[in-house]
Amino acid sequence: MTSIIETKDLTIAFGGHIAVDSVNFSVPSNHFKSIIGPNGAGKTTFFNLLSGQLTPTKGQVFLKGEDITKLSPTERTRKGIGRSFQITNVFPNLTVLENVRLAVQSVAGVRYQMLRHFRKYRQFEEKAYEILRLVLLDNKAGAVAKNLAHGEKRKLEIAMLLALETEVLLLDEPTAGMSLEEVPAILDVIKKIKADGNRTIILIEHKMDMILDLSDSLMVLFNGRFLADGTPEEIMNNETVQTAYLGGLYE
Amino acid sequence: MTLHLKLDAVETYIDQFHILQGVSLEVKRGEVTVLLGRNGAGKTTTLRSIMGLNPPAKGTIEYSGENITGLATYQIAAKGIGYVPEDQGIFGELTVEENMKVAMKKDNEQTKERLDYILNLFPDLKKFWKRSGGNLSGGQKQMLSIARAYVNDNDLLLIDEPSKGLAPIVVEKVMESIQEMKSKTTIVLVEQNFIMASTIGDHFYIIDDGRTILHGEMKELKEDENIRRQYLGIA
Amino acid sequence: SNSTGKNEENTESTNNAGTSNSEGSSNSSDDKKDPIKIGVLASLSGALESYGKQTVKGFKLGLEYATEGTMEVAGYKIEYVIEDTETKPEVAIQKATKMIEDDRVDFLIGSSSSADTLAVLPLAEEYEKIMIVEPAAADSITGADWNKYIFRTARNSSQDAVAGAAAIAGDGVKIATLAPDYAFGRDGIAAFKEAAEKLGADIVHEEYADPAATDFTSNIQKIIDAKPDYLYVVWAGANTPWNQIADMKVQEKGIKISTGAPDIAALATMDALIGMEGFTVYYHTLPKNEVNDWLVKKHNSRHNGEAPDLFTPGGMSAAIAIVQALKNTDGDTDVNKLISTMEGMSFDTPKGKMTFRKEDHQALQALYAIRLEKVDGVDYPVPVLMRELTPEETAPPVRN
Amino acid sequence: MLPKNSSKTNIIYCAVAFLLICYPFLNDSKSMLILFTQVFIFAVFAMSYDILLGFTGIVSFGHAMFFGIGAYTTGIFLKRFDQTILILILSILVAAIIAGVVSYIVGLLSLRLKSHFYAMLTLAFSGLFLVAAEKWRSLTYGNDGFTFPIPDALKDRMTLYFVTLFLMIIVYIALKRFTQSPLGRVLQAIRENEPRVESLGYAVIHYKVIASVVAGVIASFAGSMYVLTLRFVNTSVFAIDVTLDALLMTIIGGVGTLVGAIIGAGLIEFAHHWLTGLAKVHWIFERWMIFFGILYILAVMFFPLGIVGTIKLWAIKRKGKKAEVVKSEKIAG
Amino acid sequence: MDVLINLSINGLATGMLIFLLAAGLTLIFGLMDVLNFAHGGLFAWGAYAGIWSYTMTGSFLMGIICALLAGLLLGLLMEKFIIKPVYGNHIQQILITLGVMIVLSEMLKVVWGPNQLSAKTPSYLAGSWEFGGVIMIKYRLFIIVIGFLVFFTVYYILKKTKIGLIVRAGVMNKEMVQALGINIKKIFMLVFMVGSSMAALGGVLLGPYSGVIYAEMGMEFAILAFIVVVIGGMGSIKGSLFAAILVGLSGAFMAYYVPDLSLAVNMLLMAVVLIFRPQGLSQINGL
Ligand SMILES: Nc1ncnc2c1ncn2[C@@H]1O[C@H](COP(=O)(O)OP(=O)(O)OP(=O)(O)O)[C@@H](O)[C@H]1O
Ligand SMILES: Nc1ncnc2c1ncn2[C@@H]1O[C@H](COP(=O)(O)OP(=O)(O)OP(=O)(O)O)[C@@H](O)[C@H]1O
Ligand SMILES: [Mg+2]
Ligand SMILES: [Mg+2]
Repeated sequence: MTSIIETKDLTIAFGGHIAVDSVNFSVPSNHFKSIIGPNGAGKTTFFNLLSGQLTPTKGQVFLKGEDITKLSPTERTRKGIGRSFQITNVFPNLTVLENVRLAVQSVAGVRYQMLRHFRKYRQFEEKAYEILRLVLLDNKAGAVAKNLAHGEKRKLEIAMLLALETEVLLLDEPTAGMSLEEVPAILDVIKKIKADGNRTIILIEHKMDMILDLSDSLMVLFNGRFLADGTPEEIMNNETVQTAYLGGLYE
Repeated sequence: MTLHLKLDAVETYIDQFHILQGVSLEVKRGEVTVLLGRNGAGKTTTLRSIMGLNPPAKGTIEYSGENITGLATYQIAAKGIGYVPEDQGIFGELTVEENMKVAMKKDNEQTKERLDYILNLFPDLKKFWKRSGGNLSGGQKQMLSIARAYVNDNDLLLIDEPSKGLAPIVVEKVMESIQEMKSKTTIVLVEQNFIMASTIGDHFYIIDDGRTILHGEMKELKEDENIRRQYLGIA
Repeated sequence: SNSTGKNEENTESTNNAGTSNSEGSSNSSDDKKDPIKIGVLASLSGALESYGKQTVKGFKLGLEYATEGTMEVAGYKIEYVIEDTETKPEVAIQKATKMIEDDRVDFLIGSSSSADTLAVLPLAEEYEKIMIVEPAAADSITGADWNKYIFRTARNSSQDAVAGAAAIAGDGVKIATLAPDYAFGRDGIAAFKEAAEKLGADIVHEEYADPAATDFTSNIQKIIDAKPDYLYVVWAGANTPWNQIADMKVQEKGIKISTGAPDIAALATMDALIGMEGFTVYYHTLPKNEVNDWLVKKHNSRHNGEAPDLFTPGGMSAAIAIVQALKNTDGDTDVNKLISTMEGMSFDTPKGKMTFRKEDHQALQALYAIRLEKVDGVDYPVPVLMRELTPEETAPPVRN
Repeated sequence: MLPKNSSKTNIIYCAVAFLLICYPFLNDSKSMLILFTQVFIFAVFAMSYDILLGFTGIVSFGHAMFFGIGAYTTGIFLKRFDQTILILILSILVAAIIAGVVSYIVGLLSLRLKSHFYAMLTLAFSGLFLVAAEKWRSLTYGNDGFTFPIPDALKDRMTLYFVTLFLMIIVYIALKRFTQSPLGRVLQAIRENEPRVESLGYAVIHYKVIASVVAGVIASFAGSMYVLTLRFVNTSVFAIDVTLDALLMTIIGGVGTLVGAIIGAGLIEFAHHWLTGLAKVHWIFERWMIFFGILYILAVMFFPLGIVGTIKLWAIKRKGKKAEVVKSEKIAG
Repeated sequence: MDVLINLSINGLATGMLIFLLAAGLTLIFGLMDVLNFAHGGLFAWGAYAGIWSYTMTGSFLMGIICALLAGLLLGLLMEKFIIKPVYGNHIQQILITLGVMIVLSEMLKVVWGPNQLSAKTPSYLAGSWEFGGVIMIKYRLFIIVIGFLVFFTVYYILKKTKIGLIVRAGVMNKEMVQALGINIKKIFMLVFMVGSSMAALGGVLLGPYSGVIYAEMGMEFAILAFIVVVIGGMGSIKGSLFAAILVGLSGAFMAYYVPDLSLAVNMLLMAVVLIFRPQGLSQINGL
C-alpha cells in the first residue's frame, strides 16, 4: 500500500502561535481517513496546508511521492487535491448550476477558451446537473447561490468538490448545519464515492457517529500537534481523546 | 407563566419570494423552545423576522405583551433580545476583544462578571483575545458569536445552531451554560443536533415549508418515535 | 432632407433665418442678400468660463460698434452663433463642425483655450473658412500649426514675453523666472528668455513648478538662492504663488517681481504684489482712444457698471476685423478675397491700431508696461501705465 | 436551454444596428454624425471598461492610460509618416501592442492588490503617462498637443461614422462572445469570489491579466479612433476625466451587460448635447452642468442597477420567475 | 542647512494642510468605505462659505465656524438623501457622488459667480518670521498646530470611544451591529457629518494658504486626499497623517532637488508605496 498523500514535519506558525506543529501524516490511496480534535486544534489549517491555501513555515507535503509544497492551490487542484470549505465558500451571485458548471469546466481543462460560446459545451451542464441530483440540490439549480439556506449551501459546496473529480477529497465538516433528515443522504453520497474506489477521502468532522460509521482510520490533532492515530475503536478508547475532546456525550 | 414571545401567523417575503407562509410561536418565559425542520424550512428566516432583519409582511410579533412588529432591528435588540446568527456574524477585521466591545451594551460590574464567566466557558477566546476574528477557527468563531450574545443582560436569546462546528466537549459546555441561564433568560433555539435539542429543550416546534406544522413538549417528541420519523426523518 | 428642430439653434440676431441653408451659394446680385454668419467658440463653462464670457461680451459690442448698431455690412445682415467649447477639444471640434456645416457660418472666432483652438485649426483649412483666433495665445497657432485661413487678434505668448522683457530687461540685469511646468509656461519662458537676452539681460535661473502645487516654497527658495535682480513670473490658472512669494520675503531680499497683470478677478489675489512692475494686455483705463472710451462706456451701461476685462477688447477686435474686412470686399465672403484683403490690414481697436502681419496673420498690437498700485476706491491692485509698448516693439518673431 | 428572450433581444439589436446604418442617409446633419461617431467611440471604450468592472469586478481609475496610448500612437504616426490607410492601420496595431504590453506589466504589478489599492495604483500609472506626455515634448508637443492630417479617404464624416459604427458592432460581438466563453465565465466567478476560483483549478492572476490586456487593447482602439475624428491630440486623453467618463457610462447603462455601456455612452453624450443646447434657450439652463449632475443622482435612484440591469430585473419580476440566470450577471453590492 | 530646515518646515506645513484635507476622507472613505467623489465639493463649499463670511464679518474665526456649519449641513443632507441608500455599493456610490460633485461645484458658481475669489490671510496670521536664513511663515505654523489638534481629536475619538469600532464593524456587517442593539444608521450619519465638516475645515484653511479659492479646487485636491488615505492605509488616521506629511515633504524636497520629477512626485510616491506596501503605510487595523 503506497501512500497517496503524505506530510513531513508539517508546521505553520501565525505570529507566535504554532497552529500546526511538525505533523507527519500519511494516507494510503483508497483510504478513508478522518481527522478529529478540539476546536482550534489546527484541522482546517492542516487542510489549508494540504490544499495550498497556506504555505508551511516548515516541512513538506507530498502527493504520490512528489513534493508539492511550493505549488499553488490551482496547481494542486489540477494534480488531484480537491477540497470543500468549512465556512461556505461559493459564488454568491451565480446560480447553483453555474457554480458547479465552473468546476466541471475546470476539470475538463477548458480554461482559456475565449472564442466559443460556453453553451456549446452542453456536456458540462449535464454533468453539473447530474452532480446536483446526487446531492439532492437539483431542485435549486436555477437559484442564485446566496439565496440558499445554510444547509443547501453546504450541499452545493460538496457538489463543487465532487465535480472536481480529484483523487483526493478533503472534506471540512461537510454536514455542519445540515438537517437531521438530510445528513443520511449526504452520508450516502460519501459512501457511494468511497465504494467507487480510487478516491482517497480525508474528513474533518465533529459528529462522532458519522466518523465511526465511515472511517477506515482516525487521526487526532491536539493543539496543532499529532496526538494519536488508529482505527476508530482504538481512538474511541483513548483516554486523552475522551477527556480532551469527546467529553461526556459519547461515554 | 406568561408568554414571553408570541408570533401570530407571521408571513415574510425576501425580495419577491414568499419564505414564511404562516409561522406561529408561543414562547414561555424561562423555557427553552427549539425550532426543528429540514434545510430550507424557514427556521433561520423565523429568527430573522423576530429580529426585524427580515420584517414580516403579515402577522404580528409580540414581545412581553408589546407589539414589536415593524420596529427597527436595533430597537428590537435594545429591548433585551440577543441573537446568535447562523453565519456567526463575526467582524472579521476586528479582534476578539473588539468584537466583544462592540457587543457590550454596558460597562459595569455585572458585565465584567459575565465576561469572566464566558472566558471561563470558552478559554480559547481568552487565549486569542487580541487576534482578529477572521483568523479564528470555525469553532472559535462560533464560540465568539455565542459569547457576544451572552455578555449582555438579555431577557431573550435567539440562537441559530450553536452546536454547529463545535467539538463534542464544547457542545456539552454550551448545553450546560444554556441550562444555567434558563432561570433568567428565555431561549429560542434552532438546533440540528438532536441529542442537544432533546436534552435542553422544553418545548419544540417543527417548521416546514415556511409554516409551523407541529408543536408540543420535548418529552413527547423524545418518546414518540413515530413523530420523529414522520417529521424529522430520524429514529 | 430632415432638418426640423434645427431652428432652435439660436442665432441671436434680430431675424432668425431658417432660410440660411436654402441655396448653395449666395449671389451678390440678389435683391435679398443672404446674411453673413459668424460662429463664436468660447468656453462658457468649465475653468475658463470667465475668459469665454469676456470674449463674447466684447464680440457683441464689437459688432455693434463696427456696424454702428445696424448689424449690417455692405447691405448684408450679420448674424452670429455662439457655442460653448467647455474647454474640451472634442467639443470644440463638434461645435465648430456644427457651425460650419449646419449653421453655415462664414467666419469662426475662438477660442478660450489653446488646445481647443489647435483642434479647430484644421477645420478652418478643410472648409476654407477664415478663423480669427481670440484669445488663445499659444505660439504654435500662428507657428507650426498655422494655415492661411488663420488670423489672430489675440496677442501670442511671444508678444507677452517681448512685452515682459521690455518692461524690465536691460544691460546686465539678472533675471530669474518662475512658470508652471507645462507648455504654456515653458513656451512663455523660452520666448521671454530670447527677448530678454536680446536686451542684454542675463537669465540666471529658470524654475518650473507643478501647476497644481500647493507649496511653492522650494521653487522660491531656489530663486532666492540665485540672487537675481528680478523674478519674472509667467502664471495662469487659479492656483497662484503670490502669497508665498510675499511670505518668503522675496521683495525684501531686493528681488523685484514682474509678471503679466491678469484679469480683474485674479488681480484681486495680488495684493501681495503691490509695487510690482510688469506688463498687461489690457486694462480698461490704459489705452487712450475713442474705441476704448466707447467700449468702457457701453460695457458699463450694458453690464450694470462693470468695466471691460482682460479679454473683452479682444472679442471686440475680432468683430471689428471681420466687419472691416467685409467692408473692404463689399460683403463678398469669397475666402481668397478675404485673405488678401486681411493680410496687412490695419483696424482700430480698443487697444489702438492692430495690423495683421502678412507672414503669419498675427495681429501686431500695443501692450502696456505697468506698475501695480493701490488705488482708492478699488479693492484690488490696479495696473498703472508706465509706458505703452508699441506694436513694432512687441512684434514677435515669425515662426510658421 | 437558451432563453427565448435572447432571440427577441437579438432582433432588437439588429433593428437598431440597421437604423444606425440608415441614419446618415436620412439626416445629413454633420454635427449629428459627429455626435454619433463620438457615441460609438465611447461605447467601445466603455465596453472595454465593462470587461474590467462588470465582468471581472476590478475598479480601475487608470483606464485612460490605454485610451491615451491609442490616441498618441495614432496621432504621432500620422504626423510623422504618410497619411495613408496603411500607416493608420499600422499605428492602430502598434498602439494595440503597446497597450497590450503596458496592461500586461501594469496588471502583473497591480492585480494582486486589493480593490481600492488596485484602483489607486492604476491611477498612479495613468498619472505617470500623463506626465510623460507632458514632458516628452519633442514627441508630444506637451499639454497643448498637436494637430495632424488624416488619410483623405477618412476625411468625410460619413465615412468615419460608418467606420466607428462598424468598429463598435464588431467589438460588441467580439466581447459578447468573449464574456460568454468558458474563460469569460471564469472572469465572472472571479468577480464573485476570487479565492474560490483558485481552488477550482484556475490560475486567477492569469485571468485578471487577460481581462486587463483585452480591455487595454480595446481601449486603445477607441483612443485611436477618437483622435482620428479630432485630428488632434493633447494630454487630456490621459486625464482622469476620460476614465471617469467610461466609468459613468458603464455604470449608468448597467455594469456587466456590454449593451449597458453602449446605452450609457449614448445617453451621456446625448444628454450632454441636449443640455448644452438648452443652455442657449433659457438662462435657467446656463448652468446646465447641474442638470447633468442631477441626472446621475436620479439614475442611481431609479435605475440602481443601471438602465439595462434594472430593466432586466423588472422583466424578471414581471414574469414572476424565480432567480434567473440573468440575475447572476449583476455584480455583488 | 537653512535650506534643509526651510524645506522641512514648509514640507511639514504642506503635509499638515493635506492632512486636514484628507482627515475627513479618512473617516468617510477609509473608515466608512464610501467612495465619496463629492468630497472635493465639500472642500470647495467649506472654502467659499468660510472665506465669504470671513470677508463679510472680518473675523477669520467666524469664517471657520461658518465653514464647519456648512460642512455639517451639507454632510447631513448628503447622508440623508444621497449616501444612505448606497452604503456598501461602490458602483452606485461612484455615480451618485460624482453627480453630487457636479451639482455642488456648479452651485458654487450660481451663488458666488464663476470667478475665483481672493482669500486674504487674517492680519494676525500674515507674514513670516526670519531667523538667519530660516523663514517661518506664520500661517503655516498655524496650520501645523490646527493639524495636530484635529489629529489628536480624531485619534482620541476613534481610539478611546467605541465609535470607531462600531463604524468599522458596521461596514463589515451592518445587520449584526444592529442586532447588537446599536443604531448604526445614526452613527453613520454622525460620522459622515463630522467627516464633511472636516473637509470643509480643510477647504477654508486652504484659502489663505494659496490666496485664492475657485470652484475647481475641489476635484484637484480630492485626488490628493484619496492618495493620502490609500497610501496611509484605509481608515487609519495615523496612517493618513504620516502619508500626508510624506507627500508634503517629498513634494518640497523633490521640487528643490529633482525638479524634473516634481510633476510626477505624488503618483510616483503612490506607485512605490503600493508596490512595496500593498496595504498602505499603516498596518491593517493599525488605528
Ligand atoms: N490566519 C490565521 N492567523 C492567525 N491564527 C490563525 C489563522 N488561522 C487559524 N489560526 C489559529 O490557528 C488555530 C487552528 O485553527 P484551525 O482553523 O485549523 O482549527 P480547527 O482545528 O479547524 O478548529 P475548528 O474545529 O474549530 O474548525 C486556531 O487557534 C486559530 O485561531
Ligand atoms: N435572500 C433570499 N432570497 C431568496 N430565497 C431565500 C433567501 N434567503 C433564504 N431563502 C430561501 O428561504 C428558504 C428558507 O431559508 P432559511 O434560511 O430560513 O432555512 P432554514 O430552515 O434556516 O434552513 P437551514 O437548516 O439550512 O439553515 C430556503 O429555501 C432558502 O432558499
Ligand atoms: Mg476548522
Ligand atoms: Mg438556517
